[in-house]
Amino acid sequence: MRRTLPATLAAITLAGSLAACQGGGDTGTTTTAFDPATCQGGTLSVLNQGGITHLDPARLYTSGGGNIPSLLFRTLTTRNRLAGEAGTKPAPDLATDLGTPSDGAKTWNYTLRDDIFFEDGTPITSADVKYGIERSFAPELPGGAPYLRDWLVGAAAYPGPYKAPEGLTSIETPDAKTIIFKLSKPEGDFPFLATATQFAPVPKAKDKGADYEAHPVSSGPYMVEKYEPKKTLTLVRNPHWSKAADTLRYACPDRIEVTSGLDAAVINQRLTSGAGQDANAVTTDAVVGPEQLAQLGSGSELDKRVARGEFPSTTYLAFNTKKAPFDNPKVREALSYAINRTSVVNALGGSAVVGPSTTFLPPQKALGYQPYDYFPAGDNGDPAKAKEVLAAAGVTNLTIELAHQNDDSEGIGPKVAAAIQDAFKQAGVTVTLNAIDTATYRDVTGKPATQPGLALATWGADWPSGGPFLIPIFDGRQIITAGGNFNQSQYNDPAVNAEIDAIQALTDPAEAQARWGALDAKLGKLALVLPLTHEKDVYLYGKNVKNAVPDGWRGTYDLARISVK
Amino acid sequence: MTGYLLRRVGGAIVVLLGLSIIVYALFYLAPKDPAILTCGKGCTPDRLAEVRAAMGLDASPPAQYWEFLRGLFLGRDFPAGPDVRHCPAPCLGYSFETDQPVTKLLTDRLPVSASLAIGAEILSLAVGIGAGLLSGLRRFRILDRIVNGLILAGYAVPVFLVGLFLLLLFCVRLQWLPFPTYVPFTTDPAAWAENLILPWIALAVIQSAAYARLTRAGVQESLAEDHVRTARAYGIPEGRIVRTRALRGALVPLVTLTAIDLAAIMASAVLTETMFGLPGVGQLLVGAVNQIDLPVVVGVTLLTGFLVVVANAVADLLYAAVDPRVQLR
Amino acid sequence: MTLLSVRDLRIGFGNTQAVDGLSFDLEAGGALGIVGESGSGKSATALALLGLHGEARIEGSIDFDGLELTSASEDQLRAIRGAGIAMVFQEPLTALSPFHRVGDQIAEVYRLHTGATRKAARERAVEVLRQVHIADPERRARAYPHEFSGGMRQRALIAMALACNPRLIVADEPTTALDVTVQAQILDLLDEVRTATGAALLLISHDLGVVAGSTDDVIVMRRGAVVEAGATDQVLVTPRAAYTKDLLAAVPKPSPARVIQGGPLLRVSGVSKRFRKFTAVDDVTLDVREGETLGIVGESGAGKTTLSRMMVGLIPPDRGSITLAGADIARRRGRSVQMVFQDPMSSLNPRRTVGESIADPLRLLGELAPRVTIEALLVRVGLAPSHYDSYPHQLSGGMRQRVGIARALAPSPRLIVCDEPVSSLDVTTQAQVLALLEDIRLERELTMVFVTHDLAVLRQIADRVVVMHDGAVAEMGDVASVYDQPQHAYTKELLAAIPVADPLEARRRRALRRAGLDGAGLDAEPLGATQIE
Amino acid sequence: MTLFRRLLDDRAFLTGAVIAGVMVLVALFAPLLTALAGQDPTTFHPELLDSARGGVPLHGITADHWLGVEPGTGRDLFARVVYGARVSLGVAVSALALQLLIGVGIGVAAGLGGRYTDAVLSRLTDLTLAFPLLVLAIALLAIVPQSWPRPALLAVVIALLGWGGTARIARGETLSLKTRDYVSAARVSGAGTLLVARREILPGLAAPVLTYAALILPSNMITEAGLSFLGVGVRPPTPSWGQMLSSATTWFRADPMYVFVPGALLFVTLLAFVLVANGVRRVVDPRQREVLR
Repeated sequence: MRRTLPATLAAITLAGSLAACQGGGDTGTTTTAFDPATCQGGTLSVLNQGGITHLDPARLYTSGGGNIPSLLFRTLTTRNRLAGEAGTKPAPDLATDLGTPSDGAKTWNYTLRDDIFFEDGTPITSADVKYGIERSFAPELPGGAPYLRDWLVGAAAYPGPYKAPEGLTSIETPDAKTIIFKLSKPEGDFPFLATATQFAPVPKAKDKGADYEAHPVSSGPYMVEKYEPKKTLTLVRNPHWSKAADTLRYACPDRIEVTSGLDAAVINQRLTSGAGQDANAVTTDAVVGPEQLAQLGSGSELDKRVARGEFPSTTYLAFNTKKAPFDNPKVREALSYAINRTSVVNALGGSAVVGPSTTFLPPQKALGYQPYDYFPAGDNGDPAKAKEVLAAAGVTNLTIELAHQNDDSEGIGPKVAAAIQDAFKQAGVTVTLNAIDTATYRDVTGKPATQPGLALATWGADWPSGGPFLIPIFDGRQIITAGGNFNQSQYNDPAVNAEIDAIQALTDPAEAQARWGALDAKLGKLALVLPLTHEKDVYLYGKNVKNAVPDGWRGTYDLARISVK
Repeated sequence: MTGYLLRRVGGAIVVLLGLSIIVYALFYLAPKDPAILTCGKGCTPDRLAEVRAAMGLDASPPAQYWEFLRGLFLGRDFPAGPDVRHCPAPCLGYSFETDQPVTKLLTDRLPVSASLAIGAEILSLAVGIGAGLLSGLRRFRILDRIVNGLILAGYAVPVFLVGLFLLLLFCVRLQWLPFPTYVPFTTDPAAWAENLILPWIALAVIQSAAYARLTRAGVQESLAEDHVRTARAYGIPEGRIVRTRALRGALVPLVTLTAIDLAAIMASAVLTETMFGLPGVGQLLVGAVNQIDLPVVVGVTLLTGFLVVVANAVADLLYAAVDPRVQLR
Repeated sequence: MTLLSVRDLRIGFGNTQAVDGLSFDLEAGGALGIVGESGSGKSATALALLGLHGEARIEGSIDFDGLELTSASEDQLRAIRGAGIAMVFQEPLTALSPFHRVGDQIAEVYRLHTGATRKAARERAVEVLRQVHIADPERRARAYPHEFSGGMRQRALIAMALACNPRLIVADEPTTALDVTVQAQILDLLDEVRTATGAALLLISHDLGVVAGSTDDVIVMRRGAVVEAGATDQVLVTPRAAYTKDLLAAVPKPSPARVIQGGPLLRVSGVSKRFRKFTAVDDVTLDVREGETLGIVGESGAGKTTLSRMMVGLIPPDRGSITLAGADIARRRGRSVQMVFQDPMSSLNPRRTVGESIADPLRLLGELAPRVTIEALLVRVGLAPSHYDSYPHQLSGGMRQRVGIARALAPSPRLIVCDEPVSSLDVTTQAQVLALLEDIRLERELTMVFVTHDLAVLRQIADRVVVMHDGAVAEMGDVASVYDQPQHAYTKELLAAIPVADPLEARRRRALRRAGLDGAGLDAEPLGATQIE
Repeated sequence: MTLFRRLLDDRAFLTGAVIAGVMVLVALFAPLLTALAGQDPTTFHPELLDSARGGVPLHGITADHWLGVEPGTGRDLFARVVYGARVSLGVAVSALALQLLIGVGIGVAAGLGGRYTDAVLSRLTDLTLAFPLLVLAIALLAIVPQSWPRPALLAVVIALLGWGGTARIARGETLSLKTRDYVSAARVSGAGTLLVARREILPGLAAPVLTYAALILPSNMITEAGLSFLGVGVRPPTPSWGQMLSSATTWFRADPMYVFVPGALLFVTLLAFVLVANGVRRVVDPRQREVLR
């Protein structure tokens, strides 16, 4: 059966900070003349809000290997750890290159490097990579991204190596250095997917199933010394990792200590004052709060300790176009005029950390962003125009219900809902709020049978490309009635579906970007969704921290390159 | 005494079983599926069914409860990859969220809650008994008034308000103390105390009010009793009367209350733990409830119940110890 | 030699004058009784002697062995307390600290005043316990007060009083809370101790019978003032003051015997009742005859209250049957049987008017506007019709008991069970209420069951007597035969213990008791402790 | 009425009563008051916020906004605390009413019932008393559907878990009243259990239960505020003091006013009710033991 292509957003509750798929930095501080050769030493502290709930590569849902996991796990490819545009591209990691496609991008062939070892000195083989991928299919190890089940031939029904030890036939390992993937359709984005932790090697002899994550076998520069879920993770150097074999990870600190479960305000306070070990501290998930924002931009000392990045994500209102009154395009347009994006921005933390969006694609070139604003609402909405549109359409006394999560942890909770309620009230539209438990929110909104007419939603890129951003939301063949549906507008236009297929067959990224952008602009005219904001990230780091450069993929600085010497 | 203990234990088992049944029932009545969370984003119905089966959620609720009970007394095996993993009795299962044994989660959290509870109790008792005694003896009118006011204020402030105020004052304005993070006593006793002092004070502000009230009432009541009059009539000095008789009388309700409060803080200082970011049992529960982490919720509830039951028994024993008139049967 | 000399003592609390000009002398080794009803100021006097009057204002002079106590320093007073003047209080249940062992409490006092070693003090405690006839004093010294019976506790208090060889023992209502047989024992003990140690005794009581046999001189007080004072023999035999005469007259006297012809109205056959492990009533069989007054007498724990409540159907018996005119009592509640209760405080709902309380049974019987009937009833029991709208707290104890009688009469019952109806009233009020009951009984030809611990009261009012002991009937018969020729040993003991106001008779009875009993039957019954379940 | 006069002589009680009365009036006339201020509790004012600094208010107290505006939304603080009083008091009072109903019902039933009825009901009461209310409330509130009306739900949950104290007092009082002779007298006269409960027991319960009730009212307010503070109680945009304090914790460095306003109001109101309760207790039942916690 066909599967959806879900993407993720920052710090979803399950994978916590490990799913640090923040990215797409375009600015960032310019630290000149950083020499990776002399950066060694010291202990880096990571102060985080979200706890690490899983450390098993099969169970992590991360983009580009995640921030902390990529210190432990090398994958076939990984994100190119650079600022800006360059950082949105994949780079070879365990493999010698980004992979060789054949059969119209339905077969991908990788060759492993020669100088790669597990933390116990055992050489890493293609069988280890294959086994790692197979594990992620086991129902005992849920949580990983679902792409592989969808893309690999015959994988949808594969129950994992514990029940089916014979393994997946669509992954071939003719020798210890070669691994070949057979896909069911062309996937030009395969090198992006190969950055996921499911592509990390797992030695079968060391696999303890659900208990493996207590001490996952490292292939990266660090290995686990101590791990307590949701509390602490201490990493020390892996003696069998060599810098020569891994040019992307600088691995400067000798030791990395992650503390999680802290309050965001406390983290920022500690980073600001930087007492003791806090001078060597960073955070990967606590965006600055108003107190620090007040000090920024005034030439204070804190200005020098700020990293700014942008992770491609959009918060939007999803219309169910199969339900009245949202089947009426004029109603959707009127609401698009009425929206007060400043209120929404403020509800989410102010203009420093989110920006208003009139497009569905966030403003990253890698995704193919093209600006448009078909229903200009200005900063504070245009209720008069909205009323006018409604009146012209003969709609009066409009009362609608808005579904939202019951807490603000994912930014689509009561705060934003209240802001939207107020904005629509100015246009004479009465909004009643329908809070749905955060834990079941996606289940309710993901089944067309239970999907509300209007729901707050958010979408982030699993990798920086237009495809994973637009396909799940607008491809009519992705409407899944059994659950897990993300095409909430339930929009199905054969022409659009055909265009998606055409872009996916393209091999030139630049050409693909332009076509994705054009498609977004075309869909925007239909007001199928009401884009609200996109994410901007402002992170502080400690006084001693050097080379805190946000990469273009996830919008946060890369721990593998930070130095506290 | 033996009969008393036997009945106590029997009663405790009934209470705990009842509690676990209620929690199970509530969670299966609630329209929520923990497998959805575990399965993660973009989970298909097929995959969801597999995950649900792997979590043992496909069986009927009574069957699941039966398995849970068996695990509690006999231990239990869980399928988990290449081998089964054995969870020895008393097995509370594995957390849906982090896959850790619930017993380990509880034993990890308990020291935090115990540190909070014990420190807060000691502080509350010292302040409460002192204030209550001073005002109960009515040596200084003005003091009586002040204590009275404090008692009322202690009644009227919610713990999070005290906590907020303390944080604002000591961590933000004065910067005398760090923002509390839990440091185990065994790691660094000084840091342990330094980080816990604010939560202790916050709890003590409220708790000591109750103790002061109780001490004052107990002292005043004891002093009005006939046997105190007898002691006075036989020339026993007032100080000695207060020490050996009045305080003794006030102690009786106080010790029972202390035992119960200790358990209550350990089990349910949710607000204090949230306010000060302490990873205690209360926080564990709040997180587990939000994540529909049934094994953890059941585990915490049982632990809470266990603590309360034990505290009540201890209170009775203490009661019998401080008051010779009381016999346990 | 005068040991204690009180001159013109005045004690005031706020606006009330508790004691108003009291003077007396007490010789060393002498015994003085102070008698008065509640509120006469006798307890305030006792406390003032030790400087324990608290907030009260005190004027006049108290001279104890050459020391002026009203102006003595706290240290001087503390030295006197226990060592010079020792107090024995009314409530043995609460007068000892529940947290400390009896021996330790006595030893503490002894050490405090003599500076003796711990060991010597412990030995002294055992010695005085032995002196007050506590069996096995070494073991008992290690017991807690709650492990003692009421009588033993009072003995322990007397032992404590003896510990430091005081010159004066003040006993403030020392027997009020005790059963009549125990009361006799304690009074005998006080008398014995006085002779043995040479300490003077100041005995305070509301009961003329208590002071009659134990004192040389007596003072009768009323509302803080002395009514009459003099030698006990003279005051109690030939009183001069009208109030003393009233007091003496109020002491119940035997009444002439009546002949009862009625058949059995209420039949109690083979009735038992247990409360947990305690058997309250054990296989009791008796009849109440139509028109008679049946007295039930016994000490606390004898089961008389349980029996009386079963008689009106409030408590179902475990075994046996109770029938009224042939029908089970449980089905006859309301119309045929009524009850008058002991405590006038608790027998009326404090939140309802007197009239409303009386109206209830009438309403239940279908009378919709009972006000007129009730007002007539109120007048009959000696109250005013306007009392219909009074609340119980606005009435005195005697008036409340009259309301209780009116309520019992309201549904025109055939049988009234009175459970200790006068025992919480002052002597004078007691006499009035008894007279009222007797009048009404005659007037309405009622059958009556009268439950009491007071043999004297019963002799005045009852036709037949049932003596209960440990839940069973010890003896049953006509008043005259039971009182004059008691058959059962327990009945004899009870009769010998009745306090009498005649000093000569009191002394004669004491001599009898000394000869016959001498310390027998003093051992403690085990008492229940608070139980936690 | 001497009781009344004694209450009027109690200065602390009077102060408390006046403040509590004012708060009740404020809650009752919230729409009127906010209309007077020309504001309402839900209108956003993004123009009054500094969006670049996270949304802190640009101004403090102004002529339009008597207590300033809420950071992040710009909603009028005065209007929100006034409406918050409605929720806080409303939830506390309705929970109290339910608690009294359940508690007195169960307590009297246990007191008058047979040995087994009493045993079962008393154990049940002990259970609800022994178990930490907050923990159970969190669990309960988390599993009920989010669409149910929260304030009503809060009142029900607080009441369902908090009737134990009332029941215990009612039972103890009933047991003691039951042995009073006037109850026996009524029964001798043929009154049934229901009649005895209504005529003889319930009037006697009024004083101790109401004295206790006066203290559970502030305690209910604290519970409501605590639950809302934890995020399982009242949700925005419905204002409640606890929920406002909850959002204020992230602002308490950047905008202390936002903490101060609901915090001070909550404290003063609670104190007022405690003073009232204390006064009532002292007057109605001076010898009642201080079992109230």
